[in-house]
Amino acid sequence: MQRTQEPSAHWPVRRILEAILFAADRPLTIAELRQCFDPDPGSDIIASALAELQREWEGRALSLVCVAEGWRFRTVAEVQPYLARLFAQQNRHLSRALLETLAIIAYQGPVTRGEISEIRGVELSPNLLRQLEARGWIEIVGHRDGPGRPALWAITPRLLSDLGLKSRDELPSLPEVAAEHAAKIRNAIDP
Amino acid sequence: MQRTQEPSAHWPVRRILEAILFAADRPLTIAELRQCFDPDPGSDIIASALAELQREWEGRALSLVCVAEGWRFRTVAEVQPYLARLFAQQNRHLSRALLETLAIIAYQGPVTRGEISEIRGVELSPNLLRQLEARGWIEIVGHRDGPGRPALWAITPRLLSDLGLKSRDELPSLPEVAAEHAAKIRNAIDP
Amino acid sequence: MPTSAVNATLYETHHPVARLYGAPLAELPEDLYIPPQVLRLLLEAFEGPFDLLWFLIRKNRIDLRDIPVAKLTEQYLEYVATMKALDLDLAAEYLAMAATLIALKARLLLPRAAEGAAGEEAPEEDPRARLVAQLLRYEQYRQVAETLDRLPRAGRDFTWTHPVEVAEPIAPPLPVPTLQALARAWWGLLARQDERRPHEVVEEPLTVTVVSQALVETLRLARRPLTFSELLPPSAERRYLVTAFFALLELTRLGAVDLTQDEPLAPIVVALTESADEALARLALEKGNG
Repeated sequence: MQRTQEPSAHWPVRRILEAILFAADRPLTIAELRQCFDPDPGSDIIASALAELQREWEGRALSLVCVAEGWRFRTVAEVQPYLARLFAQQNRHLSRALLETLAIIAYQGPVTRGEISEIRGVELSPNLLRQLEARGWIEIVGHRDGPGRPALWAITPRLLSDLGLKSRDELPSLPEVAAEHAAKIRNAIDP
Repeated sequence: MQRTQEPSAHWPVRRILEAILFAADRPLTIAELRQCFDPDPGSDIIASALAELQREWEGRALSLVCVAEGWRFRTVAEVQPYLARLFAQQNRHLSRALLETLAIIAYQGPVTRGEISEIRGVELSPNLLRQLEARGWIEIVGHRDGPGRPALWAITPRLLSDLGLKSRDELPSLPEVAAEHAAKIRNAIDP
Repeated sequence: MPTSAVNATLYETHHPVARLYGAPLAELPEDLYIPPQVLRLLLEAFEGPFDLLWFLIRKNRIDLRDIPVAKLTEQYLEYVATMKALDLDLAAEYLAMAATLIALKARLLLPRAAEGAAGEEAPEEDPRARLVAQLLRYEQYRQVAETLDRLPRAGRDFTWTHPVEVAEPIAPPLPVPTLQALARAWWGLLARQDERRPHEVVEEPLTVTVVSQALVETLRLARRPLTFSELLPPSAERRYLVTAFFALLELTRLGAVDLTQDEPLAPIVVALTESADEALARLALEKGNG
């Protein structure tokens, strides 16, 4: 970290909070936001900066809201039609990251996000789990004991029914994959 | 989608673009942004609204940038220490093996694993290519004819975006080592 | 005494070979005792023979003209000996480079007249030219890799904003994957685990028994003998190939398949025998069911 310069001098606290909230992958509490600063400015400064920021964003297409888990930005209802058209454009196919994550949860679940990252060898974006959750394919079924008590993810009956399966036991095991491999070779041989 | 009211009346285009860009999970091109509107406002309107938005955000802790994959908001460098205090940042340091491999793929690609090994003088671990692939920085773009039909690797627009670049042309140029050192090495190994 | 030779020369350079507690090791005082673990760290930091050679060339940069190939070779061999003494997992490439350097050195001991007498020798035969070209090309990428590392990078120097919450959730229109695609993703992950460090992931599905069944099935569906490479496509995952290779040996041993080769180096042809099913049943009994 070569850049040690603290921008507090250049920016009011709310500008930094704004950047932190947009960069974060989850809502943040005042306690968490305090942790970002050194020295700790205290709750009052953070709370009043959040209130100013909230006023600043009033009447725009995004608003700063305080939900049970903390503070986050959210789009306002009126931009919904634009976003629906945005989401309709993407995800024509499942990305490899999505497919692998789903496969890990299906075959190895319940698993934590950390375990999925470890199996895939890369840090898993929480957004990816959110997408699968929003699709109704995975859910939190408990928490692993230990530091942070990470959530345990498992597949839902909805995924099984979307795949046309009655139970997890019907997930294909290797011989079927091998059979598919066999079919590919057969196709290559007799065109 | 019960709300059909289009907010264009309430908000200038740049306000809606701002919400779309903050809600998207990837950079968006002007073409993708156009498709969020109905009727299509055309490229010029979008491009000039983006330029206004970019100016509006200037000097703040977030900035709107246009990189290889499209338009996206990012934090400015000075915010990084604040984020580092709250979020564990993994893999911030890239190994030399990884960087050298990436450099060879960027400047020499598409290349095979064997060709990378030859340039580096050591056998390249397939796991290293998978790490780069898992980050979305490289991809297989074809296969070299010949025994085993080895995969050809190339860099992705995602890599360029993550380096803040718009295109391959913006990559730093390959240094001219030859002229400077050829004679020296020749002398070193041939008295 | 290769170790002390390394100690004495290592810190003359400003090229930081490794970092200890964030400080470049090359800047440590010369007389500092180097614990073997640190030396190990240092030597492990070389990215291969080219990197080590460049280190030596750069280290002796005061007057490159004074360094004969003999000296470079000796220093290189000292480092390689130290790596061996420290029981480092020495890549074969280091030894190959040692052999190349020794060959170069030996060549220099031969009378030069021989070269002159031949008049115009084919210049492409010169191994020195090849080594120089390889070293230069490697150095180019080593340097540009450093430059790339200095570019501001997402995740280290800045952060992309994370998608904000959408007022009313819009279910992303993710298409339902096929069962095969899902199973193949899992299979690929298992194969990948194998190449990485040991992991607790259960890997039992890919056994010789299971793969033997798949091979027999493939041959049966093909309705004709297949060549080795048709049966084991080189593009398949390495773990599968290795298992399939053993499976093929087992199948041959049990008489389920016949392997034939018309002449040396011709494709090996794999044909199913009549007793394939019987052999498979025996294999399942012997190995237990996969």
